[in-house]
Amino acid sequence: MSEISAAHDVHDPANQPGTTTYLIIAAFLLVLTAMEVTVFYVHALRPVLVPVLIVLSGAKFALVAMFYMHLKYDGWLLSGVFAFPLFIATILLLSLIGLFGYLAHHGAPNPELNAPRNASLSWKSLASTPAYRSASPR
Amino acid sequence: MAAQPKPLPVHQPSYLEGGGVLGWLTTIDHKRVAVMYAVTALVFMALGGLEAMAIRAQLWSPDTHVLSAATYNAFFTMHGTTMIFLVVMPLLLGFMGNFLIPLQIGARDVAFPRLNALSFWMALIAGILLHLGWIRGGLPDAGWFGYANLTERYFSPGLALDWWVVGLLVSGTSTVLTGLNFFTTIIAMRAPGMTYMRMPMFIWSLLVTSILILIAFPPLTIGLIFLLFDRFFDTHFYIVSAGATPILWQHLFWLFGHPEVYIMALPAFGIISEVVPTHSRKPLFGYPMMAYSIVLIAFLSYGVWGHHMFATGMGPVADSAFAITSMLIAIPTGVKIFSWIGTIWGGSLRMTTAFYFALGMILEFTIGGLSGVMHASAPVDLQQTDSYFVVAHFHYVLFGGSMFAILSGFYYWWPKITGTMLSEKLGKWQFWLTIIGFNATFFPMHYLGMWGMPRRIYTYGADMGWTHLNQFETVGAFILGLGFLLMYINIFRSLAVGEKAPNDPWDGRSLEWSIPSPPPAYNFATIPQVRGRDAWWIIKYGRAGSRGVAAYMAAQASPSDQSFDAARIHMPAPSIFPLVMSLAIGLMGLGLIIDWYRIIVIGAVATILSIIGMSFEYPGFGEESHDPEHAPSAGGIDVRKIGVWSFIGSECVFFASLISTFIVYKSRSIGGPGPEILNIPLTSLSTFILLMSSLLMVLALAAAQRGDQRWEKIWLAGTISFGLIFLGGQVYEFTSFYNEGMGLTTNLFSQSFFVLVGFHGAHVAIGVLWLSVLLGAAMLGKLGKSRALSLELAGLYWHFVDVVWIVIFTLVYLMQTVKGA
Amino acid sequence: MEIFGEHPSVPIGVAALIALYLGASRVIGRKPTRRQAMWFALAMAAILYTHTELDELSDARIFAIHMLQHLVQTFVIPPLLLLGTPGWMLRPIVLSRPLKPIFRLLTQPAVAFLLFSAVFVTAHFPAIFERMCRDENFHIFLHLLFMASGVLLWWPILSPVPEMPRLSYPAQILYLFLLMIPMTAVAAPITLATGIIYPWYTEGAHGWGLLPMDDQVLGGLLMWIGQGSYLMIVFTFIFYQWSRLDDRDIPLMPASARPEFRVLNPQSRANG
Amino acid sequence: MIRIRSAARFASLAAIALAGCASASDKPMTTLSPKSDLAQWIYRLFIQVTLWDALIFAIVVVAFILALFVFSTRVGEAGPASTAASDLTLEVAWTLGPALVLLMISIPTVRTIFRTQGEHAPEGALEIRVIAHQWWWDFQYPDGIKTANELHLPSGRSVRLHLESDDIIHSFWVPQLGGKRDLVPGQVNQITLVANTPGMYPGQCAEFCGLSHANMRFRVFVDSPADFATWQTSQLAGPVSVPPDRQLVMDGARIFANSPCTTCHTIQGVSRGYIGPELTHFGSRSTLAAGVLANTPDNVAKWITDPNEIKPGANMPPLLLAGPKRDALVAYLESLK
Repeated sequence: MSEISAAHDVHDPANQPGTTTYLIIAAFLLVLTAMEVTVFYVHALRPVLVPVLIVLSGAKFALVAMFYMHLKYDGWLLSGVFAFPLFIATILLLSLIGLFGYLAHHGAPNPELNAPRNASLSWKSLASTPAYRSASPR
Repeated sequence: MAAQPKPLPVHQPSYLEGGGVLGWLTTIDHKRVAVMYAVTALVFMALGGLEAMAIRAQLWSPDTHVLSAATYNAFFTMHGTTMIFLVVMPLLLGFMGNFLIPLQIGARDVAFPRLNALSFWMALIAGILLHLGWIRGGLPDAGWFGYANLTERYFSPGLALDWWVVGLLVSGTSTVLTGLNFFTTIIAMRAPGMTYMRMPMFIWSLLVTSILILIAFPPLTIGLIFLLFDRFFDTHFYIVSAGATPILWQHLFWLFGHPEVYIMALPAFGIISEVVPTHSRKPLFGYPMMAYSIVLIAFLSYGVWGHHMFATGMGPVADSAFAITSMLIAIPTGVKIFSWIGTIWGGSLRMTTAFYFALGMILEFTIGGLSGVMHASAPVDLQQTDSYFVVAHFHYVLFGGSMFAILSGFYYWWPKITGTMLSEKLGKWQFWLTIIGFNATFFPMHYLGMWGMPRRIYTYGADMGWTHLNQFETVGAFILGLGFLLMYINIFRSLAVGEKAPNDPWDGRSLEWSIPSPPPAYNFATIPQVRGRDAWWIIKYGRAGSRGVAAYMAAQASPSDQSFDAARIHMPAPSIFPLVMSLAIGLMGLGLIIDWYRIIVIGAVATILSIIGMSFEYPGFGEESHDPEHAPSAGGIDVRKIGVWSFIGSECVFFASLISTFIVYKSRSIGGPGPEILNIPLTSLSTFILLMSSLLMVLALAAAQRGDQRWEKIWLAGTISFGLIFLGGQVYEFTSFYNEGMGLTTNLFSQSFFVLVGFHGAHVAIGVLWLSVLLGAAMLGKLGKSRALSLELAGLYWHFVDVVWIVIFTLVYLMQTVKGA
Repeated sequence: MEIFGEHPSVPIGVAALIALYLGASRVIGRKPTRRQAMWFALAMAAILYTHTELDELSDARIFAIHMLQHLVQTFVIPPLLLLGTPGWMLRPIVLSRPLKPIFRLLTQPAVAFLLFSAVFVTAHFPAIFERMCRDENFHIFLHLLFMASGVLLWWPILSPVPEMPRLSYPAQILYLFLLMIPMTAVAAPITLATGIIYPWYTEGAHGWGLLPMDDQVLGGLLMWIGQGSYLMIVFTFIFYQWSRLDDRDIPLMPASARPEFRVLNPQSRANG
Repeated sequence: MIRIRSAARFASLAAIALAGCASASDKPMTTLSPKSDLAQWIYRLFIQVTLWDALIFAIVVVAFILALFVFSTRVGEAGPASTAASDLTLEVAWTLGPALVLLMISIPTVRTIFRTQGEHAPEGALEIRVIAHQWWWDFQYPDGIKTANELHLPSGRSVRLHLESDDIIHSFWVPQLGGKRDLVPGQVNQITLVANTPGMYPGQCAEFCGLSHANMRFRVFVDSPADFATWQTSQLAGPVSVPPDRQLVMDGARIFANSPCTTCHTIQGVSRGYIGPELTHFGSRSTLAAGVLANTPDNVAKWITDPNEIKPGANMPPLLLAGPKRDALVAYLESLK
């Protein structure tokens, strides 16, 4: 590419971390994993299980992505290529959990109105009805 | 103003010449691939159009019997599926995108030409699979969005939906590959000087569209995979009695479906943004805002999928949120329409057919956009959704918007593509027939919708007062059909007796008009230098510092010229493997559907063999060069790295869909074993193993970059064996679950667990295979320092799989006690 | 005066800031430009307003207003401060020997981003938020923390000191874009929660006659859609700047490099 | 030429619009003639949005026509009058303008959303279960009344419909009484409304639900409170006993009792099938086969002879009965008032 776009980001392989960095990161990863498992087994920590696990695994995630996947050294373009989908993925996860959470609370059958449902089994028993099968377009 | 310069004589072979049939079957030239996309799409368009006309004939009056109920249902399903997946997208992306991206950004080809050919052949195979129902099992008949649980085997027995599921999976994969290819190409292969803010608007739209594709298709893939599992392997992802809910499909589908609308609309906006300035002899008005609005539309399109589901009872909060985000999209869309009008304003207009269609698009799309605002208002939408009002709305968007833009672009670029001119007279006839037929067909549908006519009904009551407008529409549809007939006639006329097209018939503004029509196989003799927006216009008419058309033409001159040395241009060699591989994939799908397992095996073997074959076709192992002088890269980053990263980005959404499903379904699971069955000590060990394999991977890479081949091999072997240990652990885990009574189909927990963790395991397995090939290459001494990049790419994938496991280990294993939704 | 009613610390703090600003200008002997002065005045006004009028409403248990307050503290005041403070005023401090490495580290985009996210996410955890509602001093401390981490957050976008530079325009967009992740992570659970998260809002009279549950949803939506729309407007500005920078006519190659690149018609008007 | 065309389009548009408003009576499923509070709210919102839309469309069309025919030349006549590539004021204006319009739309939208989706049933509401099947409707009242494909509502009283599905997703839509709501298996959705004008309002399933989606219709009768009470009493009364003097009906009753019909259909005191619609008061209904046919003896005969002819894919098998026996069965069914 020309000087113009090359000036944006200079990718220099020599800029990449060395073996020492990799080993340090690995040590961090192991410690973090050990902490995660510990948190899981320590009963007293149950109430804060979710935030602690999210922080710990988020840290692991970031370490691997930044150092092992070289995002820290490769400039913003690749970070963007990774981060945008990651953002959408997070939104998707949160929204789906939220939306189905609402369903679980509000969409469930109302027990007060739960008169014996006369046809609750019908479609199962119908499975063997020849009329049904032939009714479906081939 | 300078007079339009005379095109210099050029005697270069056109890309259309030479090679024979085999040349076309094995081509990886983006222009030939584009032409093949166009031919396929035009055939499918005729088919989809005839289906639409049959539908309109059936709706002529309340008791018409042109089609049976079953055929009617199949026809509207196939009409939708065909027009979206086999016509509009292939025409916008496969045809126009493929043809024009390299030409407009000044490149010789797309970033991954073989992948491009593979995309096309897979798209073709998908189209064929979708239509095999004609021969056996019946056409798909559950609507183009195939709402669960109607699509379950119980409610839709037979093969019809099997064709649909497999066809869409293949088609989706092909589209994702296209998106990845376009994204990388636009990011990395622009001519020197073409900064982002100098790209033609069509390129902007395709850049954003390819991002949309990469992120939007995974949820559809996941939804289809669940459906496939339900239909073939007796799981219950959408079966209510197991605690599942069919609403999951709707979320996954519309998470794809709404961005999909913009995948079909944004390139259309791009085309109009090319046609209008050229025909007004003015720069595009408000370029930055036009580019920005594309970005904004794409971004917002991920937050609006719920407006397709207002009737499903998501609750007032979600309804309001989706309503507001949906309305927000109208703002950038409005900016586009006003900017086009601003471009025309004060212009010097050339009234060609292409411009006619562009003008038609602006008006018709405005109508579609405004009725879209009505749907964004959730309560209003409740009266309009699933009625003919919606049919009117999306035809104004997809026909009045996308199709008109396609026709406009078609008339605009045809001379460049074929080197012959289309008849303007026939073109104008086509325009008037189309616009009259279109409005006659679809405008009354607004009224039918308001009068309560639901969609997708093959017959209606005589006492509803719908008859007259339906008859009016049917007449309109046949006028529309006539318009398209004229287009086919025009095409054949042009190819047979059309006059020869000059290089720059419309006094164009972007680089494709600077080269011969049709272009030579290598596009540009020398890669052009770009000095500003509207690169070719500046070359022709100047901007301070421009070098002028004569010098430019000299640089692009014919082979006799001194500066041109054809031997210096290396185009990648043709390959038969994309075709073979697509056939093999099609064979696997076919075998699955017609229950003939031998074919699956043959297909699988052929697929693997063609992957291996393809990788050995590269000039050097893992390398693909276009032009030694112009190594494609962006800011020093190799195209392949960008390709792998964009694939990883797409995979993020893939796994997020799986994980969301797992979390949602974990708490809805009925009976059977639950999360407490998970074995934390074992998986902690697995996590340890996988993390360490990542360490070994980076060590191998570091060794390769140092040129230390010995340690490179050792670390690589270590990585592979750790990967194998991890897989072994997973096999052990799965087996012990099975022995404890938790099979794939036991309950919602088990099936979403097995599918999620199983897909991760499959990724690990693919990684192990990939690394093994690299290890083999290293053993042969072919993976030296200069090819460390091959190792880096595999490493990126490997680390990504590791990162996914970090998330799975936390969310699935360690948060087992936490209740999800 | 009502302004001095509950929190005398706020007007005192604002007055001190203004004195500092004027004093620094006098000591250094340069005057901020009129535009900078205006931004700074706006920042001071915003601080005053959020901590008097809005504070009262938020003390009246209106959750939505409380969230609005947080948004102003993190998204409005810090950018105004950065715009209003000239580089020469900050340089003696941030480039002074002992402080320079610290500031350099803190204004690294990744560090600033993570620090801010950590502060913002942590502050909205029920336990901490509850304490904030009940303990006035802690409340003030957190608000100061919001503004301080907010300044760090916006530094890579609006840095007045070239030695600790701004990000490139596309990177700025990406940076702010990523900001939506922690913001959503806070706003989404609040909006979508099926019960009251912060008990303080159910104890005692609730302002404006809102139901606590509706208030919570409103606050969550305000945060979710509000910050989203705000950031989108910011994106617009950045994008516009980028587009102007990116299409400047820059000479590509020296004319001597390749003879055919000779400038043929230097008089011709820019037309693109 | 385009100018003429747009003028023509507006004329035809206006004509169609007039036609649409003029004839609510011969368009029984129109959404433009709301007959409940719910439909009224939606209608008002719709009109609001439509007017804003019309305003914007008018602006676009005027600008378009001006740009095309007044403020531009044709190529060859002269060069472009301007080569302006941007105008910040204009661009801000056409961003903020629509934004304001959308704000105007979004406020009533959100208000209507919350107003129409109350979490609890209003005081004294009549709560009715609506269960959708492929392809018919089952309505169950709290006092034990069960009907199929014909829903009776009292006017002026709050009604809350609890929507369920027995097989796949359907959608409940009575255009004059309000918007759609899906019936999703495994989930219960609600519609709350007060119907205010007695009359008959046709409805139809609006979500594609398989082969006979088009034939899944129903009718809602909004009765005055007195009429509703009468209807309630007659439905609660149990089946009309067969008059001994009508031999044909007696024969029909015997044929029914011995036929396979009983495995699927309930007639109180006779059979207890549960797969098909309840037939206890079949004769009192105005339609059969989910609103597809008028309830006349001829149509009933046609229906039981070959249901699949009328409703493709229907679960009901054809009944192979000779003429006189069939007539007797029809007479019996029609007698079940």
